[in-house]
Amino acid sequence: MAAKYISREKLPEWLKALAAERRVLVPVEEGGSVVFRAYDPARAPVFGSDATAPPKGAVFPASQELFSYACGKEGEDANPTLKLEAHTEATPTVVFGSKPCGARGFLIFDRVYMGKKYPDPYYIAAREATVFVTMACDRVENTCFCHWVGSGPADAAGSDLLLTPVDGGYLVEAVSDKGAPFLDSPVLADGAGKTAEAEAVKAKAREALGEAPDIADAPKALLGLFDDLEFWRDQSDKCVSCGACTYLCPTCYCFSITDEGAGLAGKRVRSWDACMHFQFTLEASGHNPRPTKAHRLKNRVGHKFSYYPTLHDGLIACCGCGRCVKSCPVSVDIREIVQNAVAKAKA
Amino acid sequence: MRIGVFVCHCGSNIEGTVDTGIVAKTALDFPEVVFATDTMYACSEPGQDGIIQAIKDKNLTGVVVASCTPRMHEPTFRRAVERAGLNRFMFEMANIREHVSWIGKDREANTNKSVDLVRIAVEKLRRDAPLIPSKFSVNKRVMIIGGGVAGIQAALDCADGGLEVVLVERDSSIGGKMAKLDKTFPTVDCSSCILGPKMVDVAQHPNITLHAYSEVDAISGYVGNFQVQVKKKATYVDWELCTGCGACMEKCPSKKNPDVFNEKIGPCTSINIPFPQAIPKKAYIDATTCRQFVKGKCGVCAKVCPTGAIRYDMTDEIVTEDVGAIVAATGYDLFDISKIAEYGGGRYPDVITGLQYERLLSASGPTGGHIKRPSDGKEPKNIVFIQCVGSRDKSLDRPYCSGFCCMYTAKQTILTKDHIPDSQSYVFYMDIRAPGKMYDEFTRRAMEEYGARYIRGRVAMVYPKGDKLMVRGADTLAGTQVEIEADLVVLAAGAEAAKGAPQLAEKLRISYDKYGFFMESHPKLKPVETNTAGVYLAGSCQGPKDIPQSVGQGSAAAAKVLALFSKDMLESDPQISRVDIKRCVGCGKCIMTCPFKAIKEVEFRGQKKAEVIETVCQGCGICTSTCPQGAIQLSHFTDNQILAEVNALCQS
Amino acid sequence: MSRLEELKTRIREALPGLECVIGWQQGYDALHNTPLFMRSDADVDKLTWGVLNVHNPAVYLPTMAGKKVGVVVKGCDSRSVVELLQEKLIDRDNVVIFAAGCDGVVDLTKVKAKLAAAGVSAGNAEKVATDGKTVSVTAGGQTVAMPLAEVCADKCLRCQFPNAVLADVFVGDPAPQPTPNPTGNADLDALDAMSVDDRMAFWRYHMDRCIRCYACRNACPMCVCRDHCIAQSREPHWLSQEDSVTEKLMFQVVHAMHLAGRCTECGECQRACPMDIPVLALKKHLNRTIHDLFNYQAGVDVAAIPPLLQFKLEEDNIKERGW
Amino acid sequence: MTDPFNPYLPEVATILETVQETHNIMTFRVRFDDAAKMAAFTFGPGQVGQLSAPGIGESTFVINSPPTRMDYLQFSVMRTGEVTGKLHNLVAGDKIGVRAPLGKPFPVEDMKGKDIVFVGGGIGMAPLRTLFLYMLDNRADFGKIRLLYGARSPQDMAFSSELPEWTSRKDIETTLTIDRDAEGWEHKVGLIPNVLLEMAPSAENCVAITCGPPIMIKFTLEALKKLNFPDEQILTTLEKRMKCGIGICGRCNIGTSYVCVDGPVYTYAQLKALPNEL
Amino acid sequence: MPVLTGKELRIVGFLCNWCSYGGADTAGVGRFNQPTDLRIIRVPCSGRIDPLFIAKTLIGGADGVLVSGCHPRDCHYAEGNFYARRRLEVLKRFLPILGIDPGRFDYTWVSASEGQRWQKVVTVFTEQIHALGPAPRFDAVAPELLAKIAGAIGQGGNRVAA
Repeated sequence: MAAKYISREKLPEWLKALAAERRVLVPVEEGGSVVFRAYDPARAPVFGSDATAPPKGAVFPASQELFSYACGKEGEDANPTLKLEAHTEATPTVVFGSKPCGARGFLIFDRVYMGKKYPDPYYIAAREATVFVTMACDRVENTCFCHWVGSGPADAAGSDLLLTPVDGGYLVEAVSDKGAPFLDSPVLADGAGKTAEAEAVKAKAREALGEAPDIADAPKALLGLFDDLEFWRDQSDKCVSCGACTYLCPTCYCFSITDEGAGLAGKRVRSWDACMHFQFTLEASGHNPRPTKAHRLKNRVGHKFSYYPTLHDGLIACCGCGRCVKSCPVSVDIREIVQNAVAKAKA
Repeated sequence: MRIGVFVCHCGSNIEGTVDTGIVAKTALDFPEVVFATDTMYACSEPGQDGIIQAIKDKNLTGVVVASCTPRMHEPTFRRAVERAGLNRFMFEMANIREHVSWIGKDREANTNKSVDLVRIAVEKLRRDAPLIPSKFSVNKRVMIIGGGVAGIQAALDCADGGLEVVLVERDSSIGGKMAKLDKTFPTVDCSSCILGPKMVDVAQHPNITLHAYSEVDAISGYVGNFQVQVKKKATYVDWELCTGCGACMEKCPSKKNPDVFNEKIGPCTSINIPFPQAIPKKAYIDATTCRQFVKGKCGVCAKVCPTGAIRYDMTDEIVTEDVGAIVAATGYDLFDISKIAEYGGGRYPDVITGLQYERLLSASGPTGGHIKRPSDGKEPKNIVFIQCVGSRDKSLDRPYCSGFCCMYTAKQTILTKDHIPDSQSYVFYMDIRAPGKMYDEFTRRAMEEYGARYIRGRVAMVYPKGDKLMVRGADTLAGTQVEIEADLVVLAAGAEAAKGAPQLAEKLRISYDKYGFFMESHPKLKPVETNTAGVYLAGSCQGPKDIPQSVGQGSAAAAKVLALFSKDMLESDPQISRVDIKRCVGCGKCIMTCPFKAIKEVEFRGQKKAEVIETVCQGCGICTSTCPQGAIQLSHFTDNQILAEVNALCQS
Repeated sequence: MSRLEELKTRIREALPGLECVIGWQQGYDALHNTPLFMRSDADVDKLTWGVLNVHNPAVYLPTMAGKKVGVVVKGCDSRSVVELLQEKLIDRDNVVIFAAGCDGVVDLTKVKAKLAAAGVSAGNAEKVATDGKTVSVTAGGQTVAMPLAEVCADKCLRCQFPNAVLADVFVGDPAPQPTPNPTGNADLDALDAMSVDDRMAFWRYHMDRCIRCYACRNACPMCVCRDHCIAQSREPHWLSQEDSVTEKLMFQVVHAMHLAGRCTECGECQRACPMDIPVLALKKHLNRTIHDLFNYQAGVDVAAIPPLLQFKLEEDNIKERGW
Repeated sequence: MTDPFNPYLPEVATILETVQETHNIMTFRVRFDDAAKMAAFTFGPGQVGQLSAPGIGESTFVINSPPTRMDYLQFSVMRTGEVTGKLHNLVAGDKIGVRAPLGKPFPVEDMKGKDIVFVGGGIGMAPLRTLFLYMLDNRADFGKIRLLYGARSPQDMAFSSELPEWTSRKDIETTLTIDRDAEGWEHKVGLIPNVLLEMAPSAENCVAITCGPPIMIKFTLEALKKLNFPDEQILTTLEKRMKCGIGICGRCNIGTSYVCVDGPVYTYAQLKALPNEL
Repeated sequence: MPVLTGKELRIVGFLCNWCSYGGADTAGVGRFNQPTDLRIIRVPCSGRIDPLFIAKTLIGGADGVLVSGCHPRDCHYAEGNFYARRRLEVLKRFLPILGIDPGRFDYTWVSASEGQRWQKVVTVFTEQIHALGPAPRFDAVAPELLAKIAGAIGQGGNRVAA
């Protein structure tokens, strides 16, 4: 399908048109951070830099109701009753202006949440109801490493439309069947003339990333270091066991389930959980299979660069966005850990 | 859990302004409530039987009663649910009488509020766990602190009841204030004649250990198992050897020391036995006046002592007594009369306290029972008694009535007339408080038979004129000013809390009022108990009392101790704090803030943890609100329970 | 010898008797330093001292209880160590404090704003140079110079302790006492100036984007019970896992109240927040209250007892209302 | 509800009966309220279920009744934390949520024709019970069946009402043991691994299945090795903190193996191949 | 239906068992009329009252919270109210910075004998809460107010409007 073009000036018009039919989430600045919020013409979206928090919540909310429960009583003896009600329907949504890494994260989700045995109805509904209009990167930052994990500044994987910044506006390409109909919008102009410029922008950004190190051995290397607690101690020394890396990670999909409610009614809630927290694997008996931050960091890095790829055709459970590095209060650098592991295994 | 809710009418006390039927019906919608009913009198026998029956019929595992205050009937209902086979802590109350029906007449609002109170009771009950008291043994020894008449009575009653008694007395002899009195009202019988035999009984009783000239230094432990450190002050006389012969007193060259026993109106020697009937009759040396100590040489007493009992090198000694209960009977002290400058107490030697006057009247006193005024030893003829000196006076922060002054003043006027038939007593008074058996008759006798002139009014000032004291005051009945030329002025100094009482209260962990008198557990129903289990009160330490009242309290306290010790094992209240050892990080903040030292640090698998000493914990919950991670939880008032109550009120 | 070189020397000398010494090294780019755990001489070579040592290394001490460790501190960090000692959360015999005079550290949020204003992305930082007065950041080939006073952390503007309040090894000359700059309190002043309703809107606005990562808590050196925090427990169950502003704000209240009288205002909670939520203002406000009520400041006296763990029979500054 | 299957949504079930097994173990017999679902329900011995009390949350327990007896599903709950504490408060007639079956069952087909040794300790008897009863109900399919069940004391022995039958049946060999002798105890006294060594079952064509507290498992494995059981012929079940039970939420994995879907049944050989994170 | 709409506001009381709960009982025994808004949660001691309960109650939607304990020096547990006094005073001063009117929380001391004082405390506090009206809620801040704050904070990473 032919590429389209939209000028910067026209963009609000397109967004308004999209927002008339669906929830449109765009990156906006809030108190110094950039977060995805429902499009409001009064608030200018921020497309220039990657959002502080990725659009993960659009499909996988920080907390969501799995079902509501209502206890009741019936009959003379007040026999208890229990009613459960689940709603898996999702709001049609457009995530507009995420970087490719933010959209790519869902590829990692898909393998788990759309598995054959236990497909997750909440995720699937939301995933299907969401369209990703992604903004290719025209510049990269020190923390970017998407090229390590098989992605890149113009990676279309996980996206439906891809926008590439060109002079005066954006080239708009459909990169999925779901995205194609959106090109029909009357707001969009023909983009044939901008394709070459867009390709150049993409290439330049890719070039700025430089060469990626070879981490093909990472799965084996990390597994091999499983019992090397000194190695993991050294890697995790400075970690403070918070959840910033996981909650801001577009690929981290772990969650907790809790019942929240008072009295007779309430709901079962699924909420983001972080494998870096001590509480994540803490058992009722007090036993914790991952008692120290070394154990937990090992699992996090291992999961992303070893266990997950082993289970899922080599796909690395990381999109290289660098948020974990950038947002970490103590600058734990996952790239360094993976490289250290590979090097240590070689040695 | 299967919860039953019982909403009490309390006759019309609740039902009058609360629709208990609606409350019960609404309660049926609350979580885990499977049965709810209204009931006429929940606390009555049929009411309790109804609860028990419902527990059995409906298989209830928890009960909420909405009725009066839990401070009234919580124990009643707990016993009832226990009779039905439930743990007695699987019970909660909603106070819909004192807190609802009695404080407003809006039936709709009251009903609605009652529903809310039941709701939070249900939410709390849902998070209750059965609690089982633990048992601990009782050390059946009792310590009585204070050897006045109240303490003596308590000690003798306990000892006669078969208990081992440890009696601790601050002075070198027991007897207290009563030992200083000449006669007692209203019978005018000799004080030492009736007290003396009791003191001798104390000395001879095989069950009583007496620590005289001793003070309580520190107290730890809890009911049934207190450890009390008693400081035996150095007497410099080996009491094992001292026979009380008094040879040392005769020869002691330091003879001009103020005699404390005689209220400082006479001299005494540095080595001293305070009075002939003293128990124990042993000498002690006042090191602040003794020449051996002050000047470093003398040694006369050591030379004359026939048994060689003098020990100048003696030091204070701490002995630890393990006891199961403590009776505080520390008595009172007198108001400092020099604080009222107008009366001249402390300035004019012939202005004295009632107790000093007792010593002048006493045959064993400094004047051998002859009334001689301190200034010149003359026999006074005109004697003015002033009442309420340091009593019933807000300006002095002594608003209370000391109770016994009216009576002893009446007694003193009678005795004065007996001693000096041509004397005249004048009594300035505010009101006459004589509400005891034969008391009012007694004061009447003082006036009518002994001619004491009672003048209702306050004295404005006392000033010297020649060798007389002029007493100027008002006669409010006559509406005139009066001025009386007195030879002696006797001030009815009021009673104050004994010196050091607040400090002792803190050691005992009992409360005291703003004047320093110890607080009883309930002013009417628990007059000799305190809020600290195993600690009892007797006599004037709780508030001014006369002799019969003090003796009565001594016996009452003894009865309480005997009742406590009638069991071999005590049950501790299981509503105490418990540590979740998995969550405790050993920071010790709970240990710092516990007022009872009931939490200790222990080592668990190499880590510091807190541990609650079950029997010491009083269940205040300060630790629970101090612990940042909620690792120490007060049973029955856990965070989750209070949060559930909060949520029930906020979210519903 | 420079402060840094002398520090390195002294640390090398002490290292054999220590499990490790905690300091800083350069992180993933020129603008970001990162905590350093020195276990060998080669590690010591990496040590840095300067405006980019923003982290408070005291946070690691309680987790290393039982081991003898060294820690390099700025003045503000030392207060956390003192507070930890004060609360007996660490053992004096098990910690060796290395310190030097501090000239202030940057607030990276301010640096990023300066760079952004100059049209440069902090994400491309290449080089950082400083002369004690000015910080020059080179990013994307462009160099932006900024006065340290304009980009330093708020706490530095009000710094009372540029030199450690407690140190075993203090190298170099003490740093001069800076003049307090009132702009260091701009956050609190702004809140003070708002109406109560505006403040509610303020917290609603900011807490909305909280992701509940607990970086504020875990970066806090005084939050020693983070693994057992009531925010994540069910017994007791203070907070639900629902993503609501009230739950998220309630956690900030929990954090602040648990720090009342203990917080040394190191600012790590706010610095650690990946969502730039101004959570320090709450603690600053409490510290002001604690100071007004009890004339107390945390982390300056090892022998002091935190004010909420003690009391006076007659409080000097609490005036209760009459009814 | 539009979805045909929602793996998070429990079936509403009613508690038919509770049995207080020991001071801290309670057994629940439950049946789905939806009779059709109950009739259609199938599972293999060793599979687990998530029980939930509304408002409190879920916890994982093995279905310890056998698939051959479908009047009810039985779960035994040891009181350890908040959820289990709350479950212990439930009474007959109360509603609970059940998500089952989850996880993989014992490889029953592979065991047919072989001798079987069960070694259970304490609450660890629950996972064995389902397979044990299944085998009794299909007695002809298996060789010699031996059960060694131990607990700290007679009071700590769950399923006590069934023990007389188990010990008296002639077609099986049941040995009961307690750690320290107690009054009235007529069976063995001694630690499970020691009693197992005494029993000395032959490893030849024999599968050993063990479950119990970690320390017991450790020494039982050692004993089985002494008795020359190959790793492949030793089975055990693992317990991990689980939330979703369907391999997503991320906390029960040991490296690449998710206990909730790949377990809880593992052979000793499989366990040895996993990273060391129990 | 915890409160009567339009008539009552949500006021939660935390009272120590020994003094103030008894004082409230005494007020009841004396038939001292009081407004009906207050719901009392009984705790053993004012020292048991974690200030966070109060914060939780107010953030959770209560319109007012009243705490009462034994008079200083009268604590049944000797020291509980001394700790409480410090913690509650700190909280009282903390609430306004959160956006909660400090008038929505008060603490006082009422002894078991002070029925009349209790009546007065309840009456005055209830009037005070009614004067303040229903409490605004964090999860229902008016969009205009939010927009105003957002505008004041502005863009460019200023964390606080300055």
